[in-house]
Formats: sequence, C-alpha cells, structure tokens
Amino acid sequence: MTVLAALQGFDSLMSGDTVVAQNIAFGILALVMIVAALRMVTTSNVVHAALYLVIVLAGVSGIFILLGAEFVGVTQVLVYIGAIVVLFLFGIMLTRGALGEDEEADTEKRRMAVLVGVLVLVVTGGAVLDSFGDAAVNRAAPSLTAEIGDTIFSQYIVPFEAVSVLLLAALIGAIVVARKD
Amino acid sequence: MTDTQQIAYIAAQAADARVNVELETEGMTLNIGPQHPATHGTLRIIVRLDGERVVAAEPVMGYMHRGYEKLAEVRTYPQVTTLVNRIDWLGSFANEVPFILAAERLMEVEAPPRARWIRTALFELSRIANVILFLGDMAVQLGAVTPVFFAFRDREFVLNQIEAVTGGRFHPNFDRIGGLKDDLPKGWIEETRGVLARIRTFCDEMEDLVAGNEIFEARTRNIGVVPADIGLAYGLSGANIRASGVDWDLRRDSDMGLAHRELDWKVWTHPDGDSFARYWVRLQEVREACTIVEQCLDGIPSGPVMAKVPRIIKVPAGEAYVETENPLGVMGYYIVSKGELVPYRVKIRSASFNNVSITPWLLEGVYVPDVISILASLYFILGDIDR
Amino acid sequence: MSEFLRNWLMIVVFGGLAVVLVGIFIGLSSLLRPKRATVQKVMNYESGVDPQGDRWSQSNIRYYVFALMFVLFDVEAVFIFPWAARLESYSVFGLVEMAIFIFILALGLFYAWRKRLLRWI
Amino acid sequence: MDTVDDVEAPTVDAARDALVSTLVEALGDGFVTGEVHPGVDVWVRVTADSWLAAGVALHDRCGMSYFNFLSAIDWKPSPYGRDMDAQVDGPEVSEPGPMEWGTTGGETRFQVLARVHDPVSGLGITVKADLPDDRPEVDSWIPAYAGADWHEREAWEMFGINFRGHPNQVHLYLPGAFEGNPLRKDYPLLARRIKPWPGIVDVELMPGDDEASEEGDDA
Amino acid sequence: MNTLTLAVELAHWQQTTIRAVVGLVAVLLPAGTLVYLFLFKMMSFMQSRLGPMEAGPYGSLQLLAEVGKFLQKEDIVPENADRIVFKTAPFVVLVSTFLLVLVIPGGPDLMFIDVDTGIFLALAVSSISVIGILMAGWASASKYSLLGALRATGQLIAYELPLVLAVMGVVIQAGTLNMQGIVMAQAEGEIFGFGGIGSPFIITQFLGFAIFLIAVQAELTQPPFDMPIAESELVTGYLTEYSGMRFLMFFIGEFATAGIFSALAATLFLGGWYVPGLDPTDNLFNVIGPMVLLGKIILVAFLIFWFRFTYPRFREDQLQTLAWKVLIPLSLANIIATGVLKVVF
Amino acid sequence: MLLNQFLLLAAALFAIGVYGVLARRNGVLVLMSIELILNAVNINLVAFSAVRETVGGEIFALFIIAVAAAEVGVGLAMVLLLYRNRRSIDLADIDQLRG
Amino acid sequence: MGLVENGKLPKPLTALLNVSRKYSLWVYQWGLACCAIEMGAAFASPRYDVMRLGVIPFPASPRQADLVVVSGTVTDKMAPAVKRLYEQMPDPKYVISMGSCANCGGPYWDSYSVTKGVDQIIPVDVYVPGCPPRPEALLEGIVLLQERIRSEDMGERWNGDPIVVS
Repeated sequence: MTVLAALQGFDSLMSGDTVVAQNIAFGILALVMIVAALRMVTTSNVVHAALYLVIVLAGVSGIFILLGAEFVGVTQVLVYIGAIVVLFLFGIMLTRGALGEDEEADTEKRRMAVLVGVLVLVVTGGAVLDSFGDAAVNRAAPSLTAEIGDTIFSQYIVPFEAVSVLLLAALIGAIVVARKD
Repeated sequence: MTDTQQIAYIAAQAADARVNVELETEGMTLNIGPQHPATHGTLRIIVRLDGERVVAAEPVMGYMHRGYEKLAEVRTYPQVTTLVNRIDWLGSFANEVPFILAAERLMEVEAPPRARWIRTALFELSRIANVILFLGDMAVQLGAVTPVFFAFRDREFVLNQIEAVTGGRFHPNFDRIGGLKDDLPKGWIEETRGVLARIRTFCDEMEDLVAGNEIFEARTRNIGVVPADIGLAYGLSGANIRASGVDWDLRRDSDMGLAHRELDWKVWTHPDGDSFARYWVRLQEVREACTIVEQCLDGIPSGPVMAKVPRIIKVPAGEAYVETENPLGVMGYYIVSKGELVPYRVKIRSASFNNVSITPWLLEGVYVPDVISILASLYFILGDIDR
Repeated sequence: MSEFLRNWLMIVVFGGLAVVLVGIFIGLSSLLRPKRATVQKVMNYESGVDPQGDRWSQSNIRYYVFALMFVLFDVEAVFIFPWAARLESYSVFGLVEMAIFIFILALGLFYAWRKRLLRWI
Repeated sequence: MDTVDDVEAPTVDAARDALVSTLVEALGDGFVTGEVHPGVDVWVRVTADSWLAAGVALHDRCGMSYFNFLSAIDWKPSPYGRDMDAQVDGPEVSEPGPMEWGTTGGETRFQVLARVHDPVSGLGITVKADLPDDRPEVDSWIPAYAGADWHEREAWEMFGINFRGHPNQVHLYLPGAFEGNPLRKDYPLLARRIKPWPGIVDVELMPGDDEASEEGDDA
Repeated sequence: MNTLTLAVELAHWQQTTIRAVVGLVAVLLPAGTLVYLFLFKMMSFMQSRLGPMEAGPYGSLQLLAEVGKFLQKEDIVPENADRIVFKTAPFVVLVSTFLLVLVIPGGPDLMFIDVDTGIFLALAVSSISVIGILMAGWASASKYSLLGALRATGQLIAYELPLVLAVMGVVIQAGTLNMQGIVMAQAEGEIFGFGGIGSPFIITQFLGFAIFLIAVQAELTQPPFDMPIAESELVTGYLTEYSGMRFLMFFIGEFATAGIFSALAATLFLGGWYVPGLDPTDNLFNVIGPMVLLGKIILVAFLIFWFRFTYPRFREDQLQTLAWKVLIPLSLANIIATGVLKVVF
Repeated sequence: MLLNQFLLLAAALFAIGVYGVLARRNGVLVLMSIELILNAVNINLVAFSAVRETVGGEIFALFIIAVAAAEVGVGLAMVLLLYRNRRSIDLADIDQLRG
Repeated sequence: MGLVENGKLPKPLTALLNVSRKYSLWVYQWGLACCAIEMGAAFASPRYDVMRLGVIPFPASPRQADLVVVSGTVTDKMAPAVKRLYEQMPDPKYVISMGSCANCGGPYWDSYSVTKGVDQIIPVDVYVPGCPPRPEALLEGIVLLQERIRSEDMGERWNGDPIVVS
C-alpha cells in the first residue's frame, strides 16, 4: 500500500499537469543533451560521435515537444535522426581514414577553442539572462499541424518554394562535387 | 542474344565502368566459403570488390579433395566403381558408366543389349535425380525458398526407383564390367512410368514458378554470358556449353556404348549463353531425359544382363579413354592398364572441374549478387571438382 | 497542454519499456548462459577462414548519392504532410504550389537519373 | 560372347589419319609417333619442345577448339610393389621394376598428356609428350587453350611437373604446406603401410552363377 | 479527448501501467503469432511439410522452446567489435519497434496515444531502426555485416520514401494525420455516394496500398527484398555476428515490426478496427476492435509472407531501380492525382 | 518553465558546437558540430514561438532543418572530395588545396 | 552469473531448460560431401521434414546455431575450417557426425588428404553410420541427441568429465 501511495504521489508528476513535471523533464533532457554534446565533440571515434549526435538530436526533439511544437519535434526525428545522421554515417564509412582514432588536435588549438566556446557561452548567456529575465513559457495548447500548414501556405509561400530550389541546388551541387575529379 | 542486345549490354557495361572509375574508391576482399550457403559445400571463392563489383575472383578448391586418382591405383577394377560413385554424388549411377565402358573397351567385352538399355534408363534416371535438384536449388540461391522443397519431394520418387533396381538409393554401385549386377524387379517399368509423369509435372511447375518469374528472369538474363569459343577453350561441357549455342551432345554425337542413338530425342541448345539459358537448357534436358527413359521402358530387349567375363577381372594392358554425357557434363576416364588387377593410372576427367575453371574469367566485373547466380547456374558439385 | 504532454510521456514510457524488456531478457540470459570465450570463438566469422584484409573496409561512393537524395526527399515529405492534411482549404492554389514544389524536386531526381547515378553498385 | 570384334569396325579411318598427317606437317621433327585405332581413337606423341606448338596446331589447324583435359602419367612402377595387397609388402622399399610404356610408347618416366576435341566432327585426340627425367618441365598450354590453367596446376601439384610460363603455379587441391606429389608412384599411402587393405578378397557372384559352382572361389 | 472515458476512474499512473502492459502484448503477440503461424506453419504447408509438431500440440510451444533455448545461449562479442555499440544495437531496433506501435488505435476509445501528427510520428520513428542496423553492421567489424548494413541502409532509406509518399494519398483523402481520424474517415466516408461499406481507402487508394505493401516488404528486408540478409550472398548480413539473446532480440524486432507494419497498413487502408455496417462510435468496438484489427493484421501479413516464401530476391541495383525509378515517381504522381481529384470533387 | 531555460540550453549547445568547429580537424566532426549550432538556433526559434503562441518560429525551424539537410549534403560531398584527393579528411590539409 | 554453469539451478528449472534446448535445435546449413544431400533431404524433403522435431535449419552462420551436422568427408585442408566453425558456435552446442567419412574416413581411409574421423578435431555427440546414411538414420540420430539433451546435466557438461558417448 505504501508503494501505491508513493505512486499516487508521483501521479501528478506523471500526468504532466504541473509545471514541476515539465521542469523535471526539461532538466533531464538538458543534462543528457549537454553531456552527449560534450562527449560528441571530444570523443576520438567518429562513429561514436555520430551516435552521440543522435542523443542530442533526440533531446532537441524532446525539447520541441515540451514547447508544444509537435510537428517540428517529429520532423526533427524524421529528418535529423532518420536521414541526416544516416548521411553522416555513410560519409564516415566512405572515408576509411577517419574511422580510426581522430588525430590528436594540438593542445594549443584546443585551448583556444575552449576559450572561444566559453566566451560565446558567457556572452550569449549573459545577454539572454539580461534581456528575458522572467518571461515564462506556458502555452495553453500545442500548435497543430493544420496551423503550420495554413501559415506556410499563406504567409511563407515564397520561402516554401525557395526551399525546393535550395534542395535542388544542393543535390546538383553535391553530385557535381562528389563526381568531379 | 541478338546483336543489338549485345551491343546495348556492352555499352551499358562500359558506361557503368566509366562512372565507377570516376567514383573510384578502394576495394575490399571478401571470402565466399569454404563454409558459405552459396557454395554447395566447400568451395571457397576469394573476391576482390570495388563497392559491390568484383574486380577479381579466385576460386580455391581442394576442401573436398579425396585423392580418387591415387586411390583408384590401389583398388581392383570392381572396387573402383565404389569410389567413382561418389564423385558426382547426385547422379551416382552415371559416374560408374564411363569407367565400366572404358574397362570394357580394354577387355574387349560388350554388355548384352538388355544391359545396355537398362544402363541407359538408369543413366537418364540419375540425370533426372541430379538435375531436378539444380532446378530447385538455383531458385534458393536467388532467394526463393520454396522450389527446392518441391525438388526434394519429387526427387524421392526417382531415388525410390533407382533403389528398387539397385538396392542403393544414393550410391548404387550396380554396374559391372560386362553388364549389370541384376535384372529389373517385377513391376518396375509400370511404376517408373508413373514417376516420369510426376517429374514432367515438376518440370511444368518449375517453368511456371522459377523460369517464368519476372524477378528470376531479371536476375539471370544477360548475366554471366559465356561466348561459345571461350566456353570451348575452357572445356565447358554439358548444358553449360549447349546453353552457349554449341550443338554438341555425346549421347548423340559419339558412340558412348549406351542405347541413346537408337532412341528418338532432341538435343536442346540456347543461343544466349547466360544464366537463364543454362537453367532453361537443363529444364528441357530433364524433360528429354523423361522421354528417353520412357522409350527405354518401352523397348528394353529381353535376354541376359551380363556377358561372360572372367571371375577375377584382369584388364589387358592398354590405354582407353571413354567419356559420356553425364548430368553435369562430359565425364571421362582415361585408364592405363598393365594387365593387373588394379588400374595403373586412372585420370578422371570430371565435368565440374572444367566448368568451374571458367569462373575467374566469368566473374570479373560482375556484382556480388551475380556471383551467386552465376555459380549456381554453372551447377557444379564439389566432389566433381575436387575428386 | 497537459493532456498533450501526457500523451508524449507515453512515448518515453514505451521507449523505456523496450529498453527494460531487452534488458530483462539479456539480464536473465546472462544469469543462465555460459561464458567460454576462446581465441577462435571471438574471431570474426569469415566462412571459416582467417579474416583477410582491412576490417573497416568501405564501399563505393555512389551510396552517398542515394543517401543524399533520400535526405532531400524526406525534407520534401515533411512539407507535403501539412499540405495533404489541409488540402481542401488550400484548393487549387495549394495544389499548384505543391505541384511546382514536387516538380522542382523531381527535377533533381531526373538529374541524377540522367547522370546515371541512380545505379546502385 | 559379344566382343567389339564382332562389330563391323572400319579398318581405315580417314578422318583420324588426316588429323595425324596434319600434325606431322605442322610439327615436322617435333612429331614422334602416332597411333590410330580405326573408329575408336587416336594418339600422337610429340617431343617436349614442340608441346606448345602441337597445342597451337591442334587449335588453329585441326579445328580442335574444345579443351578436354591435361594430365600426366608416371611410368616408373612403385617401389612399394603392388600396393593392392600391402600386407605382403611391408614397409621395405624394393627396386622398382622396369618401365613399360603404353600406347605410342615412351622414353622417360613422366609423360604429359592432353586431350582435345573438335565439337563439330566429334573427333578427339590424345597428345602425349615425354619429359626429360632430370628436369620435368614443359611449356604451358595456356596460350593455346585458356582452360589448361587449372589442369596444369593440378599436374604440377600431383606430379611435380613444371609448366613454363604458367602465371600462377601454386597448390590447387592440397594445403599450401603439403609436401610431395601424391600421384607419383613413389608417393606412399601411409595408411596402407600401417594397416592391411581389407578389401583384398574381391570376387563376387555373377548372375547366372549358381551356388553349386562356388567351391572354386578363391582370393 | 475521449481516450479516458474507458478508464476514467483510474489514476494516470494506473492508466500508464495498463497501457504499458497492453503495449507489451501488442508488440509481442502479433510477433509470436506471425512467427508461428507464417514462418513455421504456413511456410511448411506451402512446401508440403508439416513444420514443428513435437513441441506442444502442433508445435504450438515451439516459440517458448526457442526463447528458453536462446536464454541459455552464449553471447559472443567478436574481439574486433566495438563492444558498446555492438551491445546497444538491439536496444535501438526494439525501441523503434515499440514506438511504432503507439499510434495504432484498437477501437474508438482504445488508443495508446492520440496525437495530432499520428501517422507522421509512426513513419518518423520507423526510420530510427536504420540507425540500429547501421550500428549492428558497423560494430560487428565483419565484412558480411558491414556490407549487409550498407545494403540494408541503402534499401531502407530508398523504400522509406515510397512508404511515406504512399501514405500521403490517404492523408489527403482523410484530411488528417491522426490515425483515429483516418479510421473514422474510412468508417464514415462514402464512395461516390455509396456508404454501405464505408470507404476503406484500399479501394480509392489502391495504388497507394500496393506501393505501401511493396515498401513495407522492403522495409522488413524480406524476400524479394532480402539482400541485406541474403543467406546465399552475405550469410546473414548485419546479423552475422550476433548470437544468443541479442540475435533473438533482432528476430523479435523483425517480426514485431512485420506485425506493426501490417497493422499500419490495415489501419490506413482497410479501415483499422472498424467493420462495415456498425456504428463506429459504438462501445462494442472497444471490445471487438482489437480482434478485428488482429484479423486484418493477419490478412495483410499473409500477403507479405506469401511473397516472402515464393519470390526470388532482386539484385541490389534492381531494387534501387525499382524504388527510385518506379515507386517514387509513381507515388509522387499519386499524390498529385489524388490532390487534383480531391480539389475537383 | 522560463524562456531562459531554453535559451541558456541553446547557448550551451551553441558554445559546444563552436568549440567543436574550432577544435576538431576531422571534416565530418566539424559538420556535426555545425549541426549542433543549427539545433541551438532551432531551440531558440521554437521557444520564442512558444512564448508568443504563434507558429512562425516553428516554421522557421522547419526551414532551418531543410537548410541543414542541404548544408550537410554539400558539406559531406566536399569532405568526400577531399578524402578522394588527399586520402585524409583532416581539414588542416585544406590549406594545401589552394592555388 | 552462469548459474547453470555452477549447477546452482533448481532441478525443475533445469529440466525446463533442457526441454527447451531439446526442441529448439538450430542447425546450420553446411554440407560437406555426399551426405550433405541426404542431410538436405532430411531437412528439406517433405517426406522427412526434420522441422517436425524442432530442428530448425534457418541459420547460415555458426553464430546462431546449436547443432552442426558434419555431413561428409573432412579433408586435411578443411579440418581447420571445421574446427574454427565449431569453435565459433556459441555454447551449448552439439555435433552429429554423419556418415562413414566423418566417423572414420570411410572409403577414403587410405587417402593422403582425408582426415580419418572428425572426432579427431571436435567432440562428437552422436555418430550416424552409413555411406551415406539414409535420412531416416539422421532423424534417428537427432532423436537420440534430443534424448540426451533431455536428460543432460549442464553443470556436469561444463565442469564434469568429458562426455563419453555410449
């Protein structure tokens, strides 16, 4: 019975009712993502890096869901995890030399990179904290696919068509580049 | 294949090769065998790949080499048939025939007519038992699992008939110098007719299920094309060479010492020389074999099945080469005798050895999946390669 | 919003369920199974002979073109979905727009086709 | 008793004779001897030096486009006596008997032989060549018949005959570390040296023989 | 949302637990059914054999024996393998399978989740398994595995597109991505004014259905599309080095996915849990719905396995040709055609 | 939930991505790091979109995903070209490609 | 870890595990010589249909196999491969030696290239005599093996004396 009671206590969390639950979810996601991202840029095995990238991308997708952006979240899974990562893995497997250990970057370069990274973090983080002090996200309802469609086909019709041209250009460009000797 | 098709094929291949050069990448080496589902046992093929394209293929044999030629030198003539039975283990009876015929030629003995006709019937039955397994197995190699079960199902009936005569379902060891061990059992002829009807049905089934399948055609047409001159230079024989348009069948074109020349049947050829042609020719040959057996059943003369031969067989000194058109192709025995109980030297010319020797030439430039279909269509048996 | 998130919590639960199920099976198996690694056993399988050549061998670069085309068409599909669900309200206008979109991407397909790159191997 | 003698065998075989004469013409001194069994078969023997020339001539001039097989014969009898009944011999090595050659004769221990066919007329011919005793080697036939490749590897492995110009003369059947040439007559079958051959009694009843006439059965 | 009407008195955690249990059943039951019914029995009957007979009546306990056997089998990790990735790969594949089952409704109120994106979500998570397969093949460090994984990936991505695009026709007709909405559209729709049997999209979207089934066949890597695991070429492809429990996990994943894809096809094209002639909102469907769905799953799976046991396999390039030069242009044309018809009528 | 949470997370990912781009020499890894940066941007866009309860940001995120796909496609093609010419995908070698 | 190995499993559970092993013998498709065809007949011919007994001939690689039927002549060149393929099967694994060649060399007892019996290189559970054995004989061999598995003590298998085939 105590177990039941304890579970009862968790109930409100699991139901997603409270902001607390969302915050916990966010916390877990953020932690996992940052750890995975750090491992990704530091691991010496490129395939492992790609798999860490999958974790980060799944986390991003979770964040989107948390923000009520269902369609974008699913797109993230379909395009990023299902397609772009596969593209990466293909790229890795086609470049045999990269499969072993990555060459040790010189520590000088690495130190510089850390410096720049921290600098970027501090500046953007400071700016963010400064500008959006306590703006809260509490969306009443998730965005629907229909809304997205409606908006694309009213406001964003030009970028929409432009995307297709962009993709075509990318395809042709990639083919030309990949075939050229 | 018509000329235009051929030209189109070559052009496509050339264009392909060009693209592949443009996108050149490093190759890899892949072992197919010795344990591999595609090699019917223990052939090993080392292929160097570029992507999935074979740059070079090198068959490695000998995993089944049992030293027949040496062992035959220490076996008496009747004992040798026990050994040679096991060369092409699917059509065992056919293996004995050329050896016995060669020994008979040296001894200047001829089997009585009845024995020759029964030999012919059994010879063709073992061809059926052999080739229908190929008809099913080729489909398995291409991924369709079901036909081989049908092949095994109907093969049992043929084996039953062979067993009824010889007492051995697999390795009959029934042929004797000068004739046969025994006469036919009672009622065998009628039963065999029923079995032949079944085999014909099986052939129709395979024609529908396998040869008529679009994917099967797409996988085999224009794949592994063997031009006639190359095939001859490599010594391909049997259905492999007839599928390249060479109209040559020892059963018809030479006096093998069997009854084939007294019967009415047809030699099938196919002009294309590709995997499909080899399958198709074999399919027709099974049907033709049914015809031959039926005519044998109708026309078996009466009389003894054994000529008078000495109790202890000593073959007079001399050399003889006899070859017959076995299920896998031409099988011949070059026997050197010194008048002893044992042969002095037996050179076994087995069909599959020559048939497979073309693979390095044939596999160059094909794709990995085609390696499988080409090997399957060449139809070799390991014992027949390695001996 | 909470209803929505509760739905998505199920996804996490199911993902966890899969992991737990596999974990239980493999854990149970690790209790029962023997561990008898030998030198030959942990060697890579290569039809019974010594593995030859480089283990990380790679393949033709043309595979990459296929992956790339897949990515692009996947992106295309993402845009078609919301359109398809609401086609009725976009009517002819939406239809024309999407026809142009698909046509432009199909051009890419035909380009690769013409360049003889749509040939695996 | 039916024998081949009863069959109407032609005493003259024009096609095979023509074949031999073409070869004589093509090879000149390289041609040693030929033997025609009318209606049955034909053998020719050439010198080792004109071995390849014989192959080319057969392929180009006689229409023998079909390659059948290539092998060799070791004419030197086994020093182990008759291997058949090994229990008599024991492991000691005796001086082998004198060499006797078969059809078309011979001069040396190793004879390489090959057989080719004409798929149109159906004729086949066996070509032989004697190899020098001290250095059993001969030209490869690959330029004439591509299919000779594996057969020559086999002959190299089994008899130790070297084929000049063979691109890849390595073991075909046997493991790379295998020593010896199994088909040479002096290669012993070790299992037989240890254990007698169980199949030495080799007489079986023939159909028509009745049980009564059994008493004369001996080994 | 009406998901909760059935379980209105239950707390969320209880509902979650129930759904989790049902989810387990929904994944494993069709998988087991398909293995026994089709792989063992139907295949054997088609080959005029009997199939397993000794373990239990008519071999019905064969599956339990398999699981029990695999539990005891050693788990070999090749020395060259990337151990972690090698061991994680089956997890990834099964996660993809479990996520896939989520969107399928079993009755008017029987749903694991009811999301707006529905079928889109299903297609997205189904693509995760590609990663699992690439992981398995790469980590095994065997040539057969790597070649198999590359082929598998090439094939899965090539047929992912027809799969996605073939669904589009259904979405256009139903006007929603939601699976329940699609079932309802079929239940309540009518074909040119005749509503007697509802409007199962297999009739209006037959091309879509055919493309979908072909693509499913390829996604499941079954003959005639089984090059990645082609026995006669690549031994067992990316699974070559897997033994024991991990292999069984792939095996379960394969057949569970087959069941779920059949369920997807049944839901999208055959009306899902609905049978014509009844009121789709009837509470009755909450009881018989899952059974109806299972029946339809078996129907679709029968088609899939029939092809599997009968056809020889394509060559890799023929398969790619089929996908890129036939199926994708066809399905694009299908989208436009359906759109035009939708707008016109 | 506060908007800041998301923005800070995005900033962190962005910084890690920047580090990856600068520190790694493997071309594929650099491309992956760029993906991190793009994802950080996406998080920002969607978060703002959520705050304003519109879908504009989400649609931009979709476009960014599309652009990212194109970018990876061309980028990897260049890496492959580099690999083919130099048998290495170390970006430090790119210098030598000049002129 | 390795409860079975240490013999710490309660009896009924052991029996259950034995039964499941008994009825799920995945045998891998690997033929050596003539016997392979009779083995094929036992596997594939509807008349024999070994799948009835729970012997499933699916796997093509040794990694998923429980049983290997050594069907035919093992040559000296093949022997290392046989050994390795046996080694590469995951434990617990069983071997049936089918036919005279695999048992003792058979008609090639005096050959220079044939291994005289596969039991010189790998342990054999059941020998099936014959040249080649009929499919029925192989079925009998499989049934015998199943009986042995049924009453097997795994603890003993791992830690006890080497198995002696009666």
